[in-house]
Amino acid sequence: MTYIVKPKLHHPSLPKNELGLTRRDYEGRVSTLCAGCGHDSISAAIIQSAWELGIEPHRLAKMSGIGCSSKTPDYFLGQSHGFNSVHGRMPSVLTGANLANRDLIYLGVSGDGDSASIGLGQFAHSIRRGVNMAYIVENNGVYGLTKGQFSATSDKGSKSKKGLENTENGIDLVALALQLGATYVGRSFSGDKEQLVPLIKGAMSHHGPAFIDVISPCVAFNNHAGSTKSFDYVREHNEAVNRLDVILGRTPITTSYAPGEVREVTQHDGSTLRLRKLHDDYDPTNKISAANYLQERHAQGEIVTGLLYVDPEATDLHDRLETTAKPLNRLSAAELTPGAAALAKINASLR
Amino acid sequence: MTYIVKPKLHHPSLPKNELGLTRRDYEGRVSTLCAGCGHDSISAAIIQSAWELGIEPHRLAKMSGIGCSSKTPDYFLGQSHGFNSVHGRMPSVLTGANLANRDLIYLGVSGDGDSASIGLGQFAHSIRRGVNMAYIVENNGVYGLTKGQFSATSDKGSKSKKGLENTENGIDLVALALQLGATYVGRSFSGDKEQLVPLIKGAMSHHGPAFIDVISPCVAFNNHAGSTKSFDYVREHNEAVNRLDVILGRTPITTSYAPGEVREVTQHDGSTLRLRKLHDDYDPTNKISAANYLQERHAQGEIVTGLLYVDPEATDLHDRLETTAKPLNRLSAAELTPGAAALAKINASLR
Amino acid sequence: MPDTLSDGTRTEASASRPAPLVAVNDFVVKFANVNGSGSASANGLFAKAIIRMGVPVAARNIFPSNIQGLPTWYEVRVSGAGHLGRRGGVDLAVPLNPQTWDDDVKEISPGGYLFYDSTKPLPVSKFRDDIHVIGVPLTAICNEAYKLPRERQLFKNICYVGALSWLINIDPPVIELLLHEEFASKPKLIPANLAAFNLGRDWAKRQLNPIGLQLQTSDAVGNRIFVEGNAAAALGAVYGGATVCAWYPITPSTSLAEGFTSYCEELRTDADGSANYAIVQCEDEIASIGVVVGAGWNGARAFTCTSGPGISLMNEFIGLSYFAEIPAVIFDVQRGGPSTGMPTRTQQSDLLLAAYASHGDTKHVMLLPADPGECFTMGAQAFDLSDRLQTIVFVMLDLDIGMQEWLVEPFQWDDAKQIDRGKVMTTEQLETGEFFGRYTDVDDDGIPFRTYPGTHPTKGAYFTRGTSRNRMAGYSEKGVDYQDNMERLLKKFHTAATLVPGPVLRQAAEKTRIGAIYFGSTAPAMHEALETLEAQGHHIDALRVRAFPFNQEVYDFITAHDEICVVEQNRDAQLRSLLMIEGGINPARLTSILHYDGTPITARFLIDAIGNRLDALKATRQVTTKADKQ
Amino acid sequence: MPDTLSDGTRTEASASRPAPLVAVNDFVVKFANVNGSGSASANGLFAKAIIRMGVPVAARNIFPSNIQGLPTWYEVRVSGAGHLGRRGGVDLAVPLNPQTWDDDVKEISPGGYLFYDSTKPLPVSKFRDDIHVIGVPLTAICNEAYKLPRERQLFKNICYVGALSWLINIDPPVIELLLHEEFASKPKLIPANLAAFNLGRDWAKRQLNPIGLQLQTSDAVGNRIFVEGNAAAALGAVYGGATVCAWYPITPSTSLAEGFTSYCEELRTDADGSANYAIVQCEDEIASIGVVVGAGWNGARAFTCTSGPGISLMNEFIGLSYFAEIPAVIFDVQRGGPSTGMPTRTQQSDLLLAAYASHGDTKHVMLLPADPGECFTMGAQAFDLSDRLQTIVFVMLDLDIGMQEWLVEPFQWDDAKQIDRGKVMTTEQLETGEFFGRYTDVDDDGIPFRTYPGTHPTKGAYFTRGTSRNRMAGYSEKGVDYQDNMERLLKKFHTAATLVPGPVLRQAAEKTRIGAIYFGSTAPAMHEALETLEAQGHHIDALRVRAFPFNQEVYDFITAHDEICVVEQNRDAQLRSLLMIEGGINPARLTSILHYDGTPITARFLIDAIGNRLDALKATRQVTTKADKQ
Ligand SMILES: Cc1ncc(C[n+]2csc(CCOP(=O)(O)OP(=O)(O)O)c2C)c(N)n1
Ligand SMILES: Cc1ncc(C[n+]2csc(CCOP(=O)(O)OP(=O)(O)O)c2C)c(N)n1
Ligand code: SF4
Ligand code: SF4
Ligand SMILES: [Mg+2]
Ligand SMILES: [Mg+2]
Repeated sequence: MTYIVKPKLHHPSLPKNELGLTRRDYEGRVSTLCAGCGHDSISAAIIQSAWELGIEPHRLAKMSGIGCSSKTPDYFLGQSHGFNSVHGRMPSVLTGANLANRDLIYLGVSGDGDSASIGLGQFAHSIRRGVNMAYIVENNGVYGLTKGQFSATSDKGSKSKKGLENTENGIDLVALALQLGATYVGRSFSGDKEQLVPLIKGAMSHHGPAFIDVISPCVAFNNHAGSTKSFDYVREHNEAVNRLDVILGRTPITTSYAPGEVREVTQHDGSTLRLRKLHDDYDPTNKISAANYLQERHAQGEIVTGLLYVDPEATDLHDRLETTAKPLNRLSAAELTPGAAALAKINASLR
Repeated sequence: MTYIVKPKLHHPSLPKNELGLTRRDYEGRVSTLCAGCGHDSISAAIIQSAWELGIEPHRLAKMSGIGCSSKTPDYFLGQSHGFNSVHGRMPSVLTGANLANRDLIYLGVSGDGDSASIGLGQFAHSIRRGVNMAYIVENNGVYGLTKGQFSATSDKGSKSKKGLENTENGIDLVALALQLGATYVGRSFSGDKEQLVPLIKGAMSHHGPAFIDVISPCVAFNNHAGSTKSFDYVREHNEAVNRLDVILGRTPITTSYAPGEVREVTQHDGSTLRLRKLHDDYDPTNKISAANYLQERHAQGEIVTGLLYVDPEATDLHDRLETTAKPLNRLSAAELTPGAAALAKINASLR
Repeated sequence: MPDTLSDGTRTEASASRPAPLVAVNDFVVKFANVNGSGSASANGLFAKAIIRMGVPVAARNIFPSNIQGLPTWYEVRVSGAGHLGRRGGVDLAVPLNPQTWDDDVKEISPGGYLFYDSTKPLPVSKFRDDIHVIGVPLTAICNEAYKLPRERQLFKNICYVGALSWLINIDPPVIELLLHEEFASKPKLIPANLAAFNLGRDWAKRQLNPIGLQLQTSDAVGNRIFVEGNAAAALGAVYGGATVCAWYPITPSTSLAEGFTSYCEELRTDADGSANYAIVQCEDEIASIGVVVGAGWNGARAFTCTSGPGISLMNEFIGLSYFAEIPAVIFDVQRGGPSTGMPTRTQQSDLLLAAYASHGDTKHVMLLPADPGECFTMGAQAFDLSDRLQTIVFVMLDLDIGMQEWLVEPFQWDDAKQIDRGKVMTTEQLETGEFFGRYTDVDDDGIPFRTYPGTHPTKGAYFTRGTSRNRMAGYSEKGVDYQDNMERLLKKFHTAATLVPGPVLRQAAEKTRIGAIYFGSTAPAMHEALETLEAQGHHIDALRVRAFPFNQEVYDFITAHDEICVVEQNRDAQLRSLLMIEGGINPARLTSILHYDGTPITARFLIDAIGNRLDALKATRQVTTKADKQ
Repeated sequence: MPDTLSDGTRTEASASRPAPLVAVNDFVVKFANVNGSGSASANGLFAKAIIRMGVPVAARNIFPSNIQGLPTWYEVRVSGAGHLGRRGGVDLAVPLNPQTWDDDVKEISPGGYLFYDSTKPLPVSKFRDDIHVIGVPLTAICNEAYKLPRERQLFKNICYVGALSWLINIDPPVIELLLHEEFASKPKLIPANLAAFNLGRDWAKRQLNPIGLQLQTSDAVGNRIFVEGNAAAALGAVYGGATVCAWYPITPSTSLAEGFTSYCEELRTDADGSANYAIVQCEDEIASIGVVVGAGWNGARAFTCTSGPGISLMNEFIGLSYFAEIPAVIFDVQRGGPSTGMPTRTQQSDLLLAAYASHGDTKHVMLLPADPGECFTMGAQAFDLSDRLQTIVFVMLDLDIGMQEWLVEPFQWDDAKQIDRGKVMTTEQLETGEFFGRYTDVDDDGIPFRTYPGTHPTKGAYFTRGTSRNRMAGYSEKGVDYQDNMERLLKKFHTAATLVPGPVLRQAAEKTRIGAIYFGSTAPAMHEALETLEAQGHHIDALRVRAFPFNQEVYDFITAHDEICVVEQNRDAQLRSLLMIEGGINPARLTSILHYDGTPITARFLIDAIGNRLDALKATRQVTTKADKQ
């Protein structure tokens, strides 16, 4: 696979971010996942991303469903409120939280069973509804917490640890997210932090439904030969279409690139997504051609990764509902209750 | 829109089919739907299809969810068992019925609310599981039975009867069905019986998950100007890619066509799908290019209809499960109960 | 007598024919129509006109689960005495739907009246000789007056209102006024409708005499309003400060969400058009309650409205709300169950499910409004209770309350009233280092403190989960932590019993050891029945229960009586079960009076059922419209 | 005494130190490990060895909701007398997990034994001076013997079994035999494991004397089998003729579906490899029950297995099965609720939900197996009942029965037994024109006839719906049709009470007015408690309820006693509620004995709770491990 040069920001010699916080301030409780579980690497990438973006931990809410993946919000951002809800329903819970207070950043963490099996409906509808969120699926192709049954993203023909072959068509969440109107779509690999961190940063600074499918091997139940979600398999078939840097509005753009090599997309919040192309024919702002490209490569057995689609003009559910700027959970009784006079009018209209 | 020449088979001068049954024998109770409802035309097309195929009515099972559309199985094939189950769950109920007896034909009738809103998950999973069925969605873009709220297939920007504009992305069930592995995918219009009947016949004779999205205007709540599911709108934007004849194995092929104009696909059961091309660049056996074509035309505001995809090599859930040929609901106690001797062995293994 | 009856025929007196019913401001009129035929507005006009004459009316629309072509009925109970429940029986029938003619005619009380469209003569066999028949050739009259089929159809409805206005003495000026109000926006329609009205009235005036059922202007209505429970509950939610509504359409709850939407557009929209609320029509009920729970967790007041099938689907989330202690409000507008059941019929049959919804040991708070007036007050109060108790609160309406217009006292609101957000730690409290343990019972009432996300940079964050945890919200699988938490939840439930609205007592004229317990839409019929029973010498203290858990007054009432009739509109005596389970009441003292065929309970049914019970004080376990062997 | 304890130290007698416990074939050993460390198989070997010596054992695995790294325990109750419930207390503790050391040591009964890895010395403060400490340097021994870390870790487990075998007298030959059986496929592992076993045994033999807890070969086990309830239920489903299984993974039910799968592969596969069954792992529980209902409607015997959260999600379909009368079987392997609760703990807290699941008036059949033996018989019987009654049947297991291995009598099957498909019209019956009305009560038992789709070309087809209908399955919104149907369903439920398995009576030695009612996994602890109480002079007639609805014997038993203790493993006394609701029992006569902290109930808890209750016959409503104020 094509590894990416470590971008400057990652250099460990920067112990504090602009808020004066260190990475430690973004950590959570000690993980209880299996040693080597891909999910723990994603937690680390989330910590890195939030730290680099200088997010105030308490201004972010962590939502999840049920599963090993859904346990992880307890293992990062300990100063953020977290909600480990019920299986497959994180999207609706996140939607409600977002409606209550549009000012926080909403990070949804889920698993492939949680989002593609029981939760497929909510996954799809939260995206088409345009909820402003960073939705990450930690995709290992199995139900980890219930000990390794195939999930809906497990590829047809992939073998279980017991040697059973999956006979059902695997669901490609990236293809569905595109189809359903996600305005920021990426795919990555838990083993590729350099690619993953900028993708998460971009998703967190995106205004609209941002979805990232992160292949995250389950070392306990799905990391054997014959599995299409094992570390080895993913490394061999990983095909990155671009590499991303997220540049916050404030940071000046220094490095210069050969023309054509770089594509810049400025988002609502002023942040800039700088994409270094790895495939000339790939345009991450053209949804239809992107979808087509993904299907063709998928048919070739490739796992296409990178920032696959972004719509810089994205809007969110609040824009569509024309919700007031002030968070709904902060409206005062005066703003909420029309009062006795208005009620008298209503009474009159009912006689 | 491009109207299709009435195929011979439709000629009313044939009062009885090979079983000696007339259309009347395929009718059901009197419809209680609104006069002019698109759904009633689909019921008529189903009656016509079953009659033309010479299906024994009692060898077909009618399954549905809840809604005006889901009421319709009561209005056709009165000699078939029918099951009007619960809202959005027809696919699982049909799957179970199919597992119990692989010898019947399963016709699933649903609505856009039933399949794309509450039922999206079951719609998706029944298709990826490969259930052998003819799945018809009577798509009017609204919840008819609950008086006209937008459904999930209602297009962004489409106007409600009260003038409200839909702000959510509409779900394209055809695109999803392709994505999820349906092996027979069509789209049609309740107002175009000539196109619809052969599509339904093809679906009923297909071995695998066959899906047809039938746009079926709701005259009570969604047939006004500004709606993208009204009779007028659909007529104007209907873009047929091909026209289909279904030829049963037995029937000899008589008429001759100019080379290239016709494409023939022979299915498992020996039936032949004869497709007359209306677009040279459209290949209904190439899933990826088909999907791409649909997306492009959809972006142009066109409603692409016809037989959009078919895989003649399709397999079904029973093939994957290697179920015995005899219907499970007919296995005898002897075939089901291993007996005391086998039990003694098991006991021994547990000491 | 001719072998068919036709125009204006008045059937002459016969041995068997009882004298015509005679009554002033006290009778029942029932219209039978086909749905989608436009009769609804005409029937509404009829009812509203009587109210405008100052005479109390209870109007009930009985409709099918269908959009067009099936039977509907509209029952207008006229009661100068102000009885707003169903009485039972029909004094004047207006059957305009051939499909249901036979049943409609059968229902008429002996001596009652049959008003019908006599355009084409009907065989005598279609009538009864113990009733009084009034034929008016509605179709003929309208076909003569109008060309367009649509017009003929529509105006026929106003036309029969005109004829009836003459027969029972409705003030024409009142009709004129109502038409002006209704068509204020399309004034062209006013004269047209008025003409149709007079068409019928004049024909009747020429051919017929007024009947024995007469209206007389009165002041019994006072300043009461005429409103549906769903609209009232929606308005209650607005006044209660609800900001997030997530819902999925289902009869009979749909109009509650739609009502909330229009009230918000009107009352909660800023000048610049921005909305101080968010309403999402979700993909299903599970998503709806999920959104509500998410919003409640994040400090907004949120609700969903649904009916039985929705409650069934919400079970898992209801358990999460209970166990993770997240405020949420559900309006359950009950319909006929089980399963899809009778979507357009009324019942009180979700009580048991709602009370103990979800797996494991759970108990939930329910409010039981009896009319649209209480839908408004409880609709607002539910949000205070839910925030205070940090748990789900059900408001249990039914189709009869939710979708029928009731005559109730005007809504009232005290501008001094404060919203109670319950126990929420502020930034200041956290800053000053006040103790915060998410699941710690600091006040010995079982209710812990919570924090809203985003309150403080370094304090007050906690992790919410549906799994067992300790008092500090840390994950724990220890039995002691689990049990400690479950006992606190039980204590909280007992606290709830002290906060919910208490029962309403209706004392008998004389001291008695006999009591009755009832709730919800049963109230008006029950009150009428109690009056009659009292007159018959049956003295009964009656208690209207308004919430679950039951507060002490309910148990005291039971202890204070030997024999208690529990009146419910369900098959399985669900309220009785709740009284036994929670109160440890001896079932032998609780007699069930059950009515559950989907039609609203009537005073006459109650008078019979309770009367019989009391006459023969046998210990039968249950009495229903038909014997029931449970 | 030294300030740290190390290898083989035997703490010498001290004033405060009670004499070492002495017992033969009657003690409790508890291992504490870390999950995923491979201790499970070693602990299993330990238990199995004792059984092979002919001494009855009850082994319980207490594990976390996690895959690797959290605490697990394995409790081995050795009982020559054959008591297979938990006794309570620990006589010999083997705490090998530092995370839980303190709690593990605290649990040891005074005079009991502590066996630990003494490789690195521990401060005295970590011990107690009222117990007897045995240190074995397990790590040191294995590090010396093995190079690879993995080997050192794995063999350490067998190594402590070796040491223990010397201390409590386990036959080495038995171990050898078991290792040969276990590693029959990989014989290389046999000597390796044997060596590790002897490594521990020899060290102990050199340094230590056997302790007071001793094993003696016996024949008390007889030909009993050692099996999990989930496997037994799965086998029951195979013998019951189930052909369709639709499921979704959830602890603790997963192994039931997996067991059904492997039994079917073994017993239901034709020579040509074709399957006489169909198993679908669905996308969720709603789809699972949907598949089951669809298959049941179409004449196959179908089931799903799940736990609390799944039941909550299935509520809507359960109501459809009840109202449309479609056979379906649900195995509910109960865990700690509410919500996600305690997924790896046991409870009996889904009773109330299952009994009345779904909105509207519903009542469902439940079977209540008490051990794997009944899981097999009831697992098969459920399908006959479900077909006969044409409704959903629940089989209520719990984690303690489902996921623990129990010693039970061998499974038995009578090859003469016929499958009862219930009332199904055949092609012949239809052909000969026999009357068929889908919802007509032809036999006055409330059970109508049905037809399978595809049976007859022109007769017997009907339309199934969850909406109200008449006796001929035609759509109807008429109140009389609805009520007629609901009353028949109630009658059918009463019929069910005559078909379900009756209760099992355990009479006291002397005539008594005191009774106890219990069910499910409580049985073995209850039996032990009853013996002890009897010895203490408390005579109690005990009735084990095996099904809902309750049949007459249950009510007769209650009437025959004045004071009845109802023993349950839930907080809210759910069985008691069902007895009150269905039987009209006066709650004052039913005292709840409740244990619900997620651990299996123990004999000692029951002896205390019931004993106290009887000693002071006060009318306290409930007794729990901690006072509970309900
Ligand atoms: C309603 C419900 N059904 C089933 C379960 C059991 N369960 C817990 S986690 C899980 C699957 C998790 O798989 P995935 O989302 O892929 O997460 P992973 O463990 O693989 O990271 C299941 C089925 C549950 N908790 N709730
Ligand atoms: C669980 C549940 N929720 C809601 C409803 C109410 N309901 C009945 S039909 C329907 C929508 C039907 O829409 P669609 O499937 O598009 O059918 P149409 O009437 O438009 O043909 C809804 C929401 C229900 N019956 N069950
Ligand atoms: S089981 Fe799999 S997914 Fe779960 S923690 Fe272990 S490795 Fe990770
Ligand atoms: S409401 Fe709409 S969908 Fe329903 S029957 Fe009428 S026209 Fe058809
Ligand atoms: Mg997974
Ligand atoms: Mg629709």
